[in-house]
Amino acid sequence: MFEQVFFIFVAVVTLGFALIVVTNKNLFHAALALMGTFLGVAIIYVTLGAGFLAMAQLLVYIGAISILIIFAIMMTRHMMSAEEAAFNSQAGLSLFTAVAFFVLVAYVFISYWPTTPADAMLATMTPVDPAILENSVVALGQSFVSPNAYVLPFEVASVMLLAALVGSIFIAKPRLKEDEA
Amino acid sequence: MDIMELLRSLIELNLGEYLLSVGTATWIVDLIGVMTLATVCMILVIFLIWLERKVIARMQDRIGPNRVGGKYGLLQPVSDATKLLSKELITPAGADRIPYNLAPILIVVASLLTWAVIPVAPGVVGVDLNIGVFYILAISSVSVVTFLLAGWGSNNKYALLGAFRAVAQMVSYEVPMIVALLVPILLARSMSTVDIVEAQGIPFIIVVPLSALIFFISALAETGRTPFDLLEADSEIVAGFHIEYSGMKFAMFFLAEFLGTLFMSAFFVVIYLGGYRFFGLENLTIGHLHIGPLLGFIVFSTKVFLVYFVFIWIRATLPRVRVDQLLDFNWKFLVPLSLVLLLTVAVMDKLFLADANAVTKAAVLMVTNIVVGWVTIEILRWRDRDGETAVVPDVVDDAHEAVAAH
Amino acid sequence: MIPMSWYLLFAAALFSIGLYGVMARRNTVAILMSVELLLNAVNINLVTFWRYLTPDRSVGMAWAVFVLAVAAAEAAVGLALIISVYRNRDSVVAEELDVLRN
Amino acid sequence: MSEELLTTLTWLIPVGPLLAFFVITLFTNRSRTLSWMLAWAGVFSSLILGWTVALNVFAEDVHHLEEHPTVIADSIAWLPFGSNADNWLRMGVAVDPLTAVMLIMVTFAITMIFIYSVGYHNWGQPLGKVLGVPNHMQEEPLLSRFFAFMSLFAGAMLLLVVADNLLMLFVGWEIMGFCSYSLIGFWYARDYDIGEDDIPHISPRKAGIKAFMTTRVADVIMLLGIVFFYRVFGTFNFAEALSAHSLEHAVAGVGATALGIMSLLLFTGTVGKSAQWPLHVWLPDAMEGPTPVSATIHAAAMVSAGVYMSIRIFPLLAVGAGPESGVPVGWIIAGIGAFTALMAATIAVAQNDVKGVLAYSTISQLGFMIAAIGTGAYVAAVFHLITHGFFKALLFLASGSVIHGMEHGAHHVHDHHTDPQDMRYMGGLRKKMPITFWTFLIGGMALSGLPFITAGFWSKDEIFASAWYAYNHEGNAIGLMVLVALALAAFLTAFYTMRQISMTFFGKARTPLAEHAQESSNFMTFPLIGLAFFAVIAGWAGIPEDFPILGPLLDNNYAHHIIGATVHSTLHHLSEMGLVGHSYAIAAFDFVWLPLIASLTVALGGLFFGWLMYGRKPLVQGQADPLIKALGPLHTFLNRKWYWDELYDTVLIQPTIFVSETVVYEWIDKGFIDGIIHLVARAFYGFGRYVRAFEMAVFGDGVDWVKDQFLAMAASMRQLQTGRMQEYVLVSTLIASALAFVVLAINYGWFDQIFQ
Amino acid sequence: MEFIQDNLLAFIVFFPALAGLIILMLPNDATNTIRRLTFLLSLVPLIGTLLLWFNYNAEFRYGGGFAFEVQAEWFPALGSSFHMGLDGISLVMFLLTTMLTPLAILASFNIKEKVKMYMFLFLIMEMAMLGLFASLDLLIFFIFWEFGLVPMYFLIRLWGGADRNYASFKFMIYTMAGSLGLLLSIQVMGLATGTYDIIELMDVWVNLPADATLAGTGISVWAFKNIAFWAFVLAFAIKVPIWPFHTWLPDAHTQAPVAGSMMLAGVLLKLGAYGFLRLVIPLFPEHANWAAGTLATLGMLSIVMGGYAAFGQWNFKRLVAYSSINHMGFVVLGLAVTAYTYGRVDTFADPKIAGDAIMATNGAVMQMFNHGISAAAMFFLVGVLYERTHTLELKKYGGIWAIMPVFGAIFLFTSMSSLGLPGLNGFVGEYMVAQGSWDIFTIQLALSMLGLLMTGAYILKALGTTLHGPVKKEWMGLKDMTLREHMVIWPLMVLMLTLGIWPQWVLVFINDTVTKSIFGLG
Repeated sequence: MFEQVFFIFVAVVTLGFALIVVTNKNLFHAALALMGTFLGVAIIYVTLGAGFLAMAQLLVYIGAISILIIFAIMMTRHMMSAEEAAFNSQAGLSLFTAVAFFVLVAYVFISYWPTTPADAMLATMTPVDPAILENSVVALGQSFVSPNAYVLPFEVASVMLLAALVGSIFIAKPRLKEDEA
Repeated sequence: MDIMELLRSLIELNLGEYLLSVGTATWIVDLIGVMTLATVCMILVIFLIWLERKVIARMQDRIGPNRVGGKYGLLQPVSDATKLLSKELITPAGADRIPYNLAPILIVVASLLTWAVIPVAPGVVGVDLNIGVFYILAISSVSVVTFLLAGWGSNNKYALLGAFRAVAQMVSYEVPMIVALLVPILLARSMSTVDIVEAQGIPFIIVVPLSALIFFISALAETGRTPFDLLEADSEIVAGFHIEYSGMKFAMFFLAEFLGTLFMSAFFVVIYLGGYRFFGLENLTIGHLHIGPLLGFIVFSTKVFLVYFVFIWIRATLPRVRVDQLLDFNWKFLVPLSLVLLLTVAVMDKLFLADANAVTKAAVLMVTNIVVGWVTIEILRWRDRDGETAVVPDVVDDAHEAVAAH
Repeated sequence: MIPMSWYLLFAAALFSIGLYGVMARRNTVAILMSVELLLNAVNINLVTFWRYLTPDRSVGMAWAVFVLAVAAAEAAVGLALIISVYRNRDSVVAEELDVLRN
Repeated sequence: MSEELLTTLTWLIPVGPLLAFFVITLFTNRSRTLSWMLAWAGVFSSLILGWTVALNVFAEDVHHLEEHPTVIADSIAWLPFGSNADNWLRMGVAVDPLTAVMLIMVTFAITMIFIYSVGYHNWGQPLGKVLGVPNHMQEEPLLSRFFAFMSLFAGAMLLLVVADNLLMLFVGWEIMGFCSYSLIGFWYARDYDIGEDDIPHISPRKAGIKAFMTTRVADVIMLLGIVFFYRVFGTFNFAEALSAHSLEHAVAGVGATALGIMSLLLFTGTVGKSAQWPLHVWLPDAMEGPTPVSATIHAAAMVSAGVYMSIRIFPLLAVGAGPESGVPVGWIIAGIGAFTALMAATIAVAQNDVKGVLAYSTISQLGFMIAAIGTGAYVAAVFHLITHGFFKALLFLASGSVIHGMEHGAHHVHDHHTDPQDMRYMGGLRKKMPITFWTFLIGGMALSGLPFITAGFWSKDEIFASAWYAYNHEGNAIGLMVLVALALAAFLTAFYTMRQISMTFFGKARTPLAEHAQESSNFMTFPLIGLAFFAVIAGWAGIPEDFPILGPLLDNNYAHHIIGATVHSTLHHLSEMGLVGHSYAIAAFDFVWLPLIASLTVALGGLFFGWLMYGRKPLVQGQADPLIKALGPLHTFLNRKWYWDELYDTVLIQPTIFVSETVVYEWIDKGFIDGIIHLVARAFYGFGRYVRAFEMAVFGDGVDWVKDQFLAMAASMRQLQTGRMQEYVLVSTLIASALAFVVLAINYGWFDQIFQ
Repeated sequence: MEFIQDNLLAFIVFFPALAGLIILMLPNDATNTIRRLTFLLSLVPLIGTLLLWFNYNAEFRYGGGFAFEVQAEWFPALGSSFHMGLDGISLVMFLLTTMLTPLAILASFNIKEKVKMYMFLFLIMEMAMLGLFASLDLLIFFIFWEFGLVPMYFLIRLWGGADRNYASFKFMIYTMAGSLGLLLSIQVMGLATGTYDIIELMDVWVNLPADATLAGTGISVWAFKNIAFWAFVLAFAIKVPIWPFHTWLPDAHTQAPVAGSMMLAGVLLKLGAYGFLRLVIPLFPEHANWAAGTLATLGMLSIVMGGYAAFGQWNFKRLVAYSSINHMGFVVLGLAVTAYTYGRVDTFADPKIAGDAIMATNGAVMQMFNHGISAAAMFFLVGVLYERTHTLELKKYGGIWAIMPVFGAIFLFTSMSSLGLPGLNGFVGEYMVAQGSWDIFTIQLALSMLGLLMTGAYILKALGTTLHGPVKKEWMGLKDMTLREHMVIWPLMVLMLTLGIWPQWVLVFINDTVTKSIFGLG
């Protein structure tokens, strides 16, 4: 009982934050709301027993990405003055699309998996002994470095991060105008 | 309710079990624990302020606070606190209220949350997460955001600049810190703080001194203390991001800073100085009385205060660095060095020391560390000597003279 | 115990919101934020499926982590792009950035 | 001493000098002093080791030794070959009596030469400035290099001596060839401006090349012999291959004639190394090297190596020359030897270069040995080899000392045009350089075979005796031929020796150089004395038992017993099988007067005539050589060395150059082969031009038309692109959702519900 | 870990290409970085090869067959798979290649223009050569074979001497012409047998009934075998090069940059001989037996003509180039013996023939290795001299020894190894070939001794004209060898000496493979 209530509470708050993100005119507040969303998602992870991911979520999203975004916002500050509209011309159609999309997906989910807590366990969840969940982090780590699991994607991801680092520095570097050069 | 039991539980630092045994709900016990931890930390800070002022005064050949509360001025911080409490809370015009008011709360919360995984004595730890270190890092990264909130919220260019500086500095110095932390984690084969402490038959500062050094430096920067206190460089950006704060809000920032420093020293102790361990003192038993935990706690606190003293010492010794020096030092020196160190230790540990006994392992690793550090210094010297471009022909010519002289 | 579909619905909702943001916001930074929402939604799905369907294989977790990495890279590059666009064209409005038209 | 220890010592014999070579080259080449000290250390070590091993071999009682010769042998698998490691090629060392004798001589002579070299190169004088030319009276700047090469030389020689197999012997053989090349050309920058009446010289570097190439001619042929050897015997080891059994087996296998051919192939190596006609031409020019080098090459080491090899494979030669064989090996060997001995002696008579005379006398003496081998008197050959090694080394060193003195004189009077080696400019050095004189005298007497005291007499007498025996008992005509030729040669030898001594030492000084010559340093004189000692007593080891008076005195012909021990039994078996002529198998024979008388007469007669012509009234300044009018045009012929060099130059060298530069390169490669290729290339070019024209014509415009069509299509497509990213997202999402809806509808059968 | 171990061979083969890509990413003007990095990267295959060398364990050494096999799906439709593996011979060749490449790169530090391109080409070339030595599949073999030409062509074309265009073009066309026939016959063989795997071909192709007609084509197997044999022989003979097809070599060498010559003489020539040993003889045994005499005669001609031509040269590099022809002649002679005896050692009356065959084949491979070392060293030293004097005219030199003593000594040593002085590496191979071919090709051997004589002649000519003689004014004050040059030459010299004194450490590998795999003896 407590679990469900807690979940619903967190979910609602998170979605609320998300709505603020997409609707709020003040981008900075939107960014704050975004952080809230991230936090909520992290909590969701915790409820899912993925503590490691939750922490990673905090570290990466709140610690890095949000800050980046806030930086960007501050650097493009005057774009959020009052007369700027929040939405573009196709907002309405977009809303319809988004809702339609949600309805479709929701329909599929609901029709595939039971929604009532009672028989949820029996229907969907594959039984698992707590030990596996205990050292899921260890398993994850090993799967990252074992040749017959994800060592290649892992390396590729790191290379991609490096590329992103270099690339973003290169892109964001101020060019000299001709007259300055 | 047996009074002896209570005393014993107090001495053995397992009040929780006692309360449970006398039948109190779990969540109340937890609540009590949390309250105790938080309160102790906050109270401690008040004393820390006094300590710091005193020590620095001595180092600068002054007397320091000596009026309020006896000849040692013990109550000086208390009076300061009361002063701060009694001040008006100003909110500047045009401030963005939400972040402005959110920041001080968040920062204190963040710096208190980190204490949850610090084992202060055997068996006495808030919660023993299997990803403790990771948890700490995550939380401290949250605290970074609060600076931005404060800087942005208080609608002041100095504040904003200070926030930028702070964020830049912290985000940069997180990298070498994390990489340096990976070394003890790798050696302890676990991210749980308790396991790390248990793994330190030989304190890691002896096994991997270089990693400890890197961690310590980045810790200085993380907590924004001298020589890295650019985020509140009064002479450049008057007091940095919390310029617009007054009264208790300011006090909270202040508190957070000292909490952070204290926490960093505690963290350092846990990771590198073997936490509460001191030659088996931590599980000493006299008769039926298991006083190990108490001694462990004392050991732990002593170590923490030693480290904290070093913090103060450095603050009293070193001047402040320039911002470009700060970032250069991080990205061009600390990060590569820490990466190389991690690689070296990993390779040594995996390939050569797979089945060596602890002492050999420690010795080899220590030597490796020293060698790596020395090589780095040499390389720096070399680059320093003949600039960015050390060209082969010169070298070859020098040697050629030696070879071809006939 | 929480049914799996709740998580999925939550993820779907988050995704749709993000989708809406991507399609409707004018400010590119906002669009970027919405994209982050999308990625989060995806991650939730991954973790959910991992937890409920294949808890003994770390496949979901692993891919969630990869998504994290991708998100970081995407944020860095995207924001760098925004900054440089802002420098050159003095605007971060998505509609005005149509150099590729025709 | 224990077997293992001796084996180890044997391995170590060549190591010392080789080690010295590497150390000098790599490390100490900056410090000349250190270098020669290292070199000394090397040779001294091998001297001690060598004598230890040798004396241990002799330790037995000689008669017992003759039955069972002591043999120290050890070997290791060297060259992988085939699946089982047993029949890999093996490298090893072996010391039998013959080797032991060689060791005694070689190590001693080389050591003496090393000692001598330090003085010869004026160690301790001010350092010379110019590299690659002799600096008179100044320390040789390249002393380190000199000693490095000398050490390598010594090491190679010792390797050759202790080798237990043909291949290893060949290794040492070739390395020595290389060293002689480098050492003869040691003064690589030296050039001469030859006056008309001077002795004609070629420059040292040319001489070195000449030496190397001439010997290489022989070596490549010898290589064939080696290959053949292994193919036939299946091993390189002398002891195994040349045992009576295996030889019999080989004869059964490939036939004696093949063995004869093989022995001739191998013998060619000897011809080259020991400078026998027709490959003798390199040796006189080798005089261009520093005198210690001449001594090493011509006395102690290299030329002896040739003879040594022939004696090593003597059983093979014997079989090749035996009755079974279809090849007159005996005649060829003996003929070459005898002819060379005679020819060289005649040439030596007319030489003016003090070292030139010795060079030709060397050739002739080697001819003696070869001839002895040809007659089957291998004991005599070895005996002469040893004694000759001692006294010829002595003579060379002494002549070097003379030249040194002359150079000193030249330095003193600042006359650098007169050739200090020309005997015509010497004279009266007896007073100036007493030690050199006496030692030279001893050497000369030994060379000319002064009866009864000098070593040369006994060894030559041995040769005569065996030659006579071969003729007398076997009716082997070779013996007679050899005897006559060698007797003549011996006479000439005595004569020109006397001539040389007189021209050099007697009478008055004929030039200021000789006037101011002076005795050389102790570094140089001590080796002279040491060698002189052996030049006398070495011969006493070979006095026949039944020689009147002296024989009983020593009562043992050690030479026969010891040297003969090596292969005697083998030959005995072979001769019993009838594979080998009887004379080859005889080690010792009775004493006969005739050869003794012969040798007495030729020796004394030669000396007497020489004294008559030169010693009685020595030449005075400006006086021409009396021989010139005595011989007339013949003298020029001899003086120009029978014009061999000119002959070879026109017949061999020039044609080779022409063939390589013009025929092979210009005509065949550039002209013929490349010509064809260029022809083909041109043809293809021509063809290509037509193809190109065709292409231009056909594919000119068609391609363009297609391209234009595509451009037009693309232009109309462009309108779809508004460039607004969000629109794309919207549209794509809408379409996606619509599709998803349709799919769902079909899945859940809504359409059926609607349209029924 | 097994992953790496199993694919170590492929890794070594393709690492140079990877390194080349890394190099390509560097900025153009960071020449020093490029040079050093290339050098360091090129050390990696060497280390890998040493790993292979020490792991080439007893099982393979004494059992014959191929070690470190790598096989992967590549072109299943054609029956061609990515199949690689090493036996003793290719292992030795591997060592040679991976060892020479770093030295050559080190030797070309003085290249000034287009450094990046140069280094890239070098690495690519290394990959091609390694791949060729390792490949056990005809298609792969051919691909690497063609691939090796391109970098060499550009090396000569872009960094070459005066008339490099002529030389490079000649080199390219000559070799291409050779490999055309090779390609055709490879294709037909594949069609006929349905596989390209060399090991299978050695069984299937050889045992194809002679009178049958070839699948797809109308011609009979026997006729086609004749054609294919000659195509193969032509291709490899040009590469070796065997006498009448050798004229590209002197031009290419004379024009190529120093390091280019090093690799060309050191490794590229070996490809041809290796091809003979790996393909021609095993795939066409009876043809080989039949044509052995011709091969031997051509080898003899290479030796003699090469020797004479070398002696006739007045251009230093040309002289050394011809010396390569002369030395490779011995390889050909040895291979001729192999060809003569292959597959029928036990049919001879004389049991010693087997010994000859092993000896000669060992000798041929050994000679390949030795010539690789000493020729590379010779070319490098010529380059050293040229870098200082900017002339190759032998007549212009003289008295260099007095000016560059260290160089003089090293040059003397190296030329002695090239001359085949016993105690140095050159002799071992030549002796073994001679030993092996004496009984079978007596006449050719006897005549080739003339070439051996000329070897001495031209080496001494080179030595005498450069080092010796009075010092010339214009060469006063030439710098002696620099540290870098020492770093290049010393490993080679050490190898020369060790191989000369103790050839076992290389020869055991060769000998086992030759004995077991090629001749199938005990």
